Amino acid sequence: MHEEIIISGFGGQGVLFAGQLLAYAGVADGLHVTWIPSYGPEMRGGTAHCEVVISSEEIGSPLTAHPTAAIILNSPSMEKYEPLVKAGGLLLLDSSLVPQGTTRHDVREIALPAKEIAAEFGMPQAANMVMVGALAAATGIVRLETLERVLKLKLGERHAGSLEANLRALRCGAVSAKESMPV
Amino acid sequence: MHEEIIISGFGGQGVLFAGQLLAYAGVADGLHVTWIPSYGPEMRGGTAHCEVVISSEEIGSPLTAHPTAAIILNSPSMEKYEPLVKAGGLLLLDSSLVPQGTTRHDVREIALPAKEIAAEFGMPQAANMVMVGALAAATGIVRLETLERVLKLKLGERHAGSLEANLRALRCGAVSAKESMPV
Amino acid sequence: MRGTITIDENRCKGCELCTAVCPKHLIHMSGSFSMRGYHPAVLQDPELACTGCLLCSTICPDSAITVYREGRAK
Amino acid sequence: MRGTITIDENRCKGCELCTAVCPKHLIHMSGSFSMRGYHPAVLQDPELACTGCLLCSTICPDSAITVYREGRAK
Amino acid sequence: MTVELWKGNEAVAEAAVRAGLQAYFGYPITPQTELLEYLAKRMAPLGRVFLQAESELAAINMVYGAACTGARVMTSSSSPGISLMQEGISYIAASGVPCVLVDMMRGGPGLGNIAPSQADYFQLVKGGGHGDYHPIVLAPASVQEAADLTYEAFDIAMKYRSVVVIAADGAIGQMMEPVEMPPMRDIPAQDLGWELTGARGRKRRLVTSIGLEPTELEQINFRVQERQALAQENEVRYTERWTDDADMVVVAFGTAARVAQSAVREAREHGLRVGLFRPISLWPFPTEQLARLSTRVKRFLVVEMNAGQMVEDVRLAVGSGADVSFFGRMGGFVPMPEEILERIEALQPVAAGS
Amino acid sequence: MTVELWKGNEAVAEAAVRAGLQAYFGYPITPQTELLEYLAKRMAPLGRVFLQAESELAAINMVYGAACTGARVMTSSSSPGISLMQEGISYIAASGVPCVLVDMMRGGPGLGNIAPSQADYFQLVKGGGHGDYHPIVLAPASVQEAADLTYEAFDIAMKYRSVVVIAADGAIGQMMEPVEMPPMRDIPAQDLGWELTGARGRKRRLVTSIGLEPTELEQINFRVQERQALAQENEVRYTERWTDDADMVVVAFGTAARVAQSAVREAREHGLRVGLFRPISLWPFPTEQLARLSTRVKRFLVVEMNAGQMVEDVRLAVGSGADVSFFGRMGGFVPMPEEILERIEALQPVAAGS
Amino acid sequence: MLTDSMAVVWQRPSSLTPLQTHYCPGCTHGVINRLVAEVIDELGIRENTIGVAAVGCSVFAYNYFDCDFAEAAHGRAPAMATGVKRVYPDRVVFTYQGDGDLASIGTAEIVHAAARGENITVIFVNNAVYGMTGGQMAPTTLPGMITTSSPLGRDTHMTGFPIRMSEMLSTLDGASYIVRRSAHDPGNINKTKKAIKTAFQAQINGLGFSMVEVLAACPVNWNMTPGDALRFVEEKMVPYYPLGDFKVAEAVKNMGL
Amino acid sequence: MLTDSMAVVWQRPSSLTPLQTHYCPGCTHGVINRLVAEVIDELGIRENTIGVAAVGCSVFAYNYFDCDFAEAAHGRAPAMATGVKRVYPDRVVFTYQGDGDLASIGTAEIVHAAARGENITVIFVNNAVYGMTGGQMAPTTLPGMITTSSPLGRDTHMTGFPIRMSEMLSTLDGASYIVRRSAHDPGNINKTKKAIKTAFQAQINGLGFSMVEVLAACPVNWNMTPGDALRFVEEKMVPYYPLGDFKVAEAVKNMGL
Ligand SMILES: Cc1ncc(C[n+]2csc(CCOP(=O)(O)OP(=O)(O)O)c2C)c(N)n1
Ligand SMILES: Cc1ncc(C[n+]2csc(CCOP(=O)(O)OP(=O)(O)O)c2C)c(N)n1
Ligand code: SF4
Ligand code: SF4
Ligand code: SF4
Ligand code: SF4
Repeated sequence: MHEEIIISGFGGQGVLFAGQLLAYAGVADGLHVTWIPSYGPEMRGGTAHCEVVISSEEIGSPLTAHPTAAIILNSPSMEKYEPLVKAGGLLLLDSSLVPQGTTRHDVREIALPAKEIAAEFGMPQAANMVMVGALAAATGIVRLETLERVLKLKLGERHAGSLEANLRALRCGAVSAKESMPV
Repeated sequence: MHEEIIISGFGGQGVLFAGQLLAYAGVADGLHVTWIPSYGPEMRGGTAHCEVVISSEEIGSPLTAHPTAAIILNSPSMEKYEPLVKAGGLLLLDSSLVPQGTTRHDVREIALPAKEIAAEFGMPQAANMVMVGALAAATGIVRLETLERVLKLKLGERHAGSLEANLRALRCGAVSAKESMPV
Repeated sequence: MRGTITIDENRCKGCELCTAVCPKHLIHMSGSFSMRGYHPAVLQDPELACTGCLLCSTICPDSAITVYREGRAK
Repeated sequence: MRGTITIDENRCKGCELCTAVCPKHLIHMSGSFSMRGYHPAVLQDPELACTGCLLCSTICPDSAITVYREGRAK
Repeated sequence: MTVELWKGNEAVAEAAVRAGLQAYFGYPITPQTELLEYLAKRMAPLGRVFLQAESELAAINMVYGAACTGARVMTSSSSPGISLMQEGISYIAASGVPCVLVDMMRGGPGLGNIAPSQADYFQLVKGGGHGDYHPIVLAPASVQEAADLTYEAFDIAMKYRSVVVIAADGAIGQMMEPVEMPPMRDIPAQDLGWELTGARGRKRRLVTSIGLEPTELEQINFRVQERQALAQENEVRYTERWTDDADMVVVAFGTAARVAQSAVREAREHGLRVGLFRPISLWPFPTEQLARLSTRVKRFLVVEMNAGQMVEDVRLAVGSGADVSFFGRMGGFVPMPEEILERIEALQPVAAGS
Repeated sequence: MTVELWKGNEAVAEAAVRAGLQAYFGYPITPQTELLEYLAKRMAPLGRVFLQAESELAAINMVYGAACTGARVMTSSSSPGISLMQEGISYIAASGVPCVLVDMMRGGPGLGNIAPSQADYFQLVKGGGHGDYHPIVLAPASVQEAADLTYEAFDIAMKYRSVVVIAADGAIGQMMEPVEMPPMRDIPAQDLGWELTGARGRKRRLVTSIGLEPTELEQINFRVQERQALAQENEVRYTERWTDDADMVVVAFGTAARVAQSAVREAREHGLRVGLFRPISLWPFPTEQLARLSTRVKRFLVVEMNAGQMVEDVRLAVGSGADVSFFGRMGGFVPMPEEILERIEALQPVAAGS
Repeated sequence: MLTDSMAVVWQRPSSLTPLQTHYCPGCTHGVINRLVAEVIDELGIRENTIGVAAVGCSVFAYNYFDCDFAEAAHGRAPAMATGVKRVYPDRVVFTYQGDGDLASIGTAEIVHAAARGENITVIFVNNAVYGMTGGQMAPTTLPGMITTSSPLGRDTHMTGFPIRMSEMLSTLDGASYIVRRSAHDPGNINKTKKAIKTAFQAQINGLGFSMVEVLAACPVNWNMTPGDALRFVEEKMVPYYPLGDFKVAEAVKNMGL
Repeated sequence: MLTDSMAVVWQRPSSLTPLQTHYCPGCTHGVINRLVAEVIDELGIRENTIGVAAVGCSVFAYNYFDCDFAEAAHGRAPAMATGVKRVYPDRVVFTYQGDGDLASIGTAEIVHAAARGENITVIFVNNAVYGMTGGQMAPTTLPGMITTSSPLGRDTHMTGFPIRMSEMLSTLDGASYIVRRSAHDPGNINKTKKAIKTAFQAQINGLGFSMVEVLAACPVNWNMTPGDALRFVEEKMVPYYPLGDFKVAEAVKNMGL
């Protein structure tokens, strides 16, 4: 098992936290993980991204030129990362924010209106969780239960209020991803 | 022909100039020469010294641990350099300032009351020239004529007034050295 | 004096500073994203109240605003 | 007040500053060299004029001067 | 013991705190800044010293001062900041006071960029300052190892009265990995015999790097050389993997070694008899170990994130009997496993079975 | 042409002036100070720039600024001052602007002393600053050669858009030797295509060392590497003496080489077949030339005024097929010919006749 | 509504390149960059000017000005500018530096450029933090101000007091024009521009070292909206860093600008 | 004539080691070294004091004081002292620096030590030249003064004006005691000593950064007799560098020394 995941969007969309959640879940599932954010003046442009590697083997580079999966939360990110995803890899789009679909035929695309889905629970910021849930379901790299457990742990103390909505977003993402997958 | 000469005394005794004169004469006589002064905070202590190497061969180190000749212009210098002179080497003392003679039997000692000699020409500061003249005579490393020519050149412009006394000091040193040498 | 402004949507970073300095409150933020991910400022001046006073262009950190005035060539 | 000084010949560097500050002109430079090559200062006070005023010891850069006074233990 | 995700910079900082760090002086620079920021939070509540210096130059000289007292002190920076510290490092080395220095290397030369790099190898390992000295240089390849080496670094610095450098890079500083943090240590006060504390009831002490007379300065140098010789005996660290039957070995350190390991693993899967040798101590360099290996292995590929620096030490170690190739990326690129694999395959046509 | 006695520091200064030096920035430090003092007198009457900077750090950055204009610029210092310049040198190297740097090395590490030393070899040759770069390093062994190399240094710096270092030491800086000064040159103004002059009638230009994206910075590095490769092809300098029939060769540079020559001459007189190889360019190092020599000669003795720095490059050059010994003095000692002779004799029992 | 009878009264100065800046939304660097460009335009010196960019958020300023530029090492811009200016005394040379750059690591270089009366112009942008590296404490950070390296607020007991660079540098005889302005509202922005123009003119007239300190906002690292950030400048920074002319040499006064 | 009834009223302070100094004849460093030693004696802090020597003629001061000492890199003594003091806030830490060291290469470190209100004492010996390296121009060299690097006299047009460090540093809120004294005659030497004592006492009381600038002579590099050199201090230096108290914090005044 080995996934190299890029999560990319604007600042404020919870990109970094989504990646950390995946990484924590990976650890909890007994896997090797690395997480690395964009850093330094790159942040300036208003974009944010991070790379997460989860693997059953020791991990080499925490950076990836060709992700096996990408969570794309805005159009500039789509432009940048669509061509980079590995053949056979997964493109996960928030279709509320990224209207254009992929033109590639060698990748799996799952487009979910994540922001809208999350908005249904009154928490559009939880769109990142929708995507994480979807990624987990689509790749199986970490278990949904683990994600939920870790999310409780991480949000537990300070953000208990938003926990329920985030959990629902996670689950909803997982379900939607499964639905949109060719069986 | 190869001489490694140390000249050492207090600041103000013309130690550095004496060395340069020898070096210039060496060049004029077609020899290889190096001249190097004591430098930096060492100067502080009020002492000054320089090392001159004159040789018919290319010169290795401009510094010498065991000079073949030493011109000694004060007592501290005597203490420091007397033991270092090479066996068979030459110790040239200004006996007006360095009362003690050498206790070594493996070096040639020439002790001249250089300051007094120079004072006779009304120029006690020319003691350094007495010593240089003596060294030239005793070692033959440079010719007296060359020294005189070079001295004229160097003093010529600015210090014409003192030239005559310095020339006499040179010559007098040479004569005295010859006299004091075992024939 | 009558004036108006144009705002370069590609330069505007949506900082909202111009909205605050406009004495006539003519500048508002767009609801939609620009290509660079900002909500750009737009002039809403139905009554042609803009005087071309230069306050917005002066405060704009991105030189996104060009200011025009009636009859007064620069 | 009667006083006197001693000058440590081995410390004195012959700078002559003490000679200039002594209000009684009691300090003079020796004609001979010290071991370190300086002409050291010496007190010449035949009339016991020194008051132990501390001026010489204050200006001396080498703390070469010790000052004494009559009857006054430190 | 619990495993937590730690960011490299913060893991190093926390490990230092647990190792008894008493004073930290630093200056912000990407990609090291979180280290400073973490300690800004962490030190004061423990009653320990945190101070942001006016520059790296000031920071290293504050470290120098604090180190003179025998305290456990540290500074951290990234490449350009390390260049500014070279004079200070030379002074510290000459004076024989211990300290720990972290370099989260970034792309150079010049202002360069903030991406990961290994191009400070020469400056750190050969001694980028004037005079004869080598800091002890330890290069972690993971966040866990960065924490562990930092934890040890203070004792090593004390033991050899040396500068110990943690030589990592932007990737290790910035990434999160699971870490088992070593426990908090209590550092008992001890009389080291040389530290400045005020000359109460003893003869005054002096920390200096001057030897005006060559004989004195030679003595200072002899002491430095002696301590270094001792470190060379005791502090060589490295790991080997798949080298037993290898007929070709990849040599790499730090982040480059992680990537190399992926490549070597894959090569193995392709049936190639390739091994990996990872120096952890860049100084003292595992010269003997590589030399021993080279009696058997005749092909080496050195992979670095620079134009070829450690490769010189590898060549010195294995001698001209073995063939040493180099692959490097400059400019802040972390090489990709595929690139390395390609080089391996180009150099290593012998499959395991054949 | 007349031969005059020149002090090394002043000879270097005068040679620079004659080579067209337009601007000098420096800071006093023994044993280099006379160079600065000489130019303080010499430059102003010629209408050229002399400025004493507030520090070596400022000096190298003034040099950086002046070099951006395409002017012929120089600074000089001695070991601790050179350490302070490392960041600046790295920036200059990355930006590809030419300049000349003189290092009159003194005893280190730390404040050390002011006696002659060669312990900055690593810092100068390997690149004491961060990132991948090598200055071109030229090591004179006499005052004449110091003047000659300085005279040439400016053209070399321009040609390779590189930092050129004159690597000498306190002995060469302080001593007087006979020198035939090269003639005064007129430097015609020329358009170099990159220098900053104000964007009159042309597109604006930029001198920078940034490449925020690794691809950009890699390009910068490729350019640096290309220029270096060119210098490696063209700028290797060395002298050989008595190597034709030698079965042992002493390798030394600068002042150490002078002393070694005395020792080798004496060894020859004793009938020993010893030669002398003197690298003049320390970077690019005469690697091939030594390698060629090592096909014949199997014993080398490297003599340096340090703990053993160039010896690594000699070992890299001659490979493990030859036996390389080292003799060095630290702390500001210039070795004596007798000491070297002793080592030669210990290593070289074969007399010429036998 | 733009009609045919309307004419442009303000547009991007031509000394700015068309590039979009990388500054955060609402960052005052954009304003101050522009003011410098306007002054260069108005003085007609674009082709005679060489800029020196410092390390900080404004590092890429060299991409925004349409004139020759060099990029300095962190803090060393005044030294680099000195190198340029000494070779070309008739070019207009300016540095553009942040407060971390100028008031912290580059203290020695700015003090000595001023003391030498180096005939350069310094634009000093004081936003009370290190912007580029993510908002650490600067020597100019206000007492009590929270930054990433003073998480409990700047503790003057441990870290001392902010440096008022203009006041400090104006003690130097070599400095000819040293003023502090602020960029927190249009009126002050206009005053800032006037000061920048005076500073450049002083250089052109050969009058020696000139510096304009501009109080500025770093909304991102202050964790404020751009609007709040400008209010912070006005309400907190100006009281600590009084606006005014700290040194105006007679010769500068006599320029009659 | 020394008689039995006489007692010592002044002798070498016991905080000076018996070593002979390497200073030139008539060098004021000797006087100022001694004053510091006297103050250390009088305050009884020898065993609690850690000195930091700077690079300059006073570099070997560490051999002359009978207390713990560290030797700093050129200009960095205040940073080094900061390191020592932060670890040992209850030790008395002082630096002893020349004007090349403090006002030139070490400008950033002294400014920031003062700005931080670092609780150390700085003895700043201003002799208007670089002594150690043979008399080059310092930032403190008087206009027109001939030095080995300003052979025609300091040209203010090319090299600017002397820096008055005390005045400059006293603009910093962190500094608590900054005064200038002179060592050119016994009266001024006594005042200097008093100031040094106040500075140390301020540190002992935890009041922050204190500095005593002492105008001094370098007869050798000025090419004067020691006597003439002191007259030069009085007649030329004092007018340019006025003696006085530039910053005396309330708390220092209240020490009532
Ligand atoms: C020698 C060195 N040290 C540190 C850095 C990291 N660094 C880059 S910009 C900066 C400070 C920026 O702050 P400031 O000067 O206030 O400018 P701003 O970004 O706020 O505009 C620092 C510390 C560097 N590039 N070089
Ligand atoms: C980095 C560095 N640069 C230069 C020097 C050389 N140097 C030694 S002392 C000194 C200046 C001394 O002048 P000052 O501080 O005024 O003290 P003084 O000797 O006059 O008492 C210099 C430049 C050095 N040791 N280190
Ligand atoms: S103590 Fe006073 S009177 Fe006595 S010698 Fe000294 S200066 Fe003169
Ligand atoms: S002041 Fe001191 S050193 Fe100078 S002459 Fe007098 S006793 Fe000697
Ligand atoms: S970090 Fe601050 S100073 Fe930098 S661009 Fe953003 S707002 Fe401006
Ligand atoms: S050179 Fe000057 S400062 Fe140095 S010891 Fe001599 S007189 Fe004193």
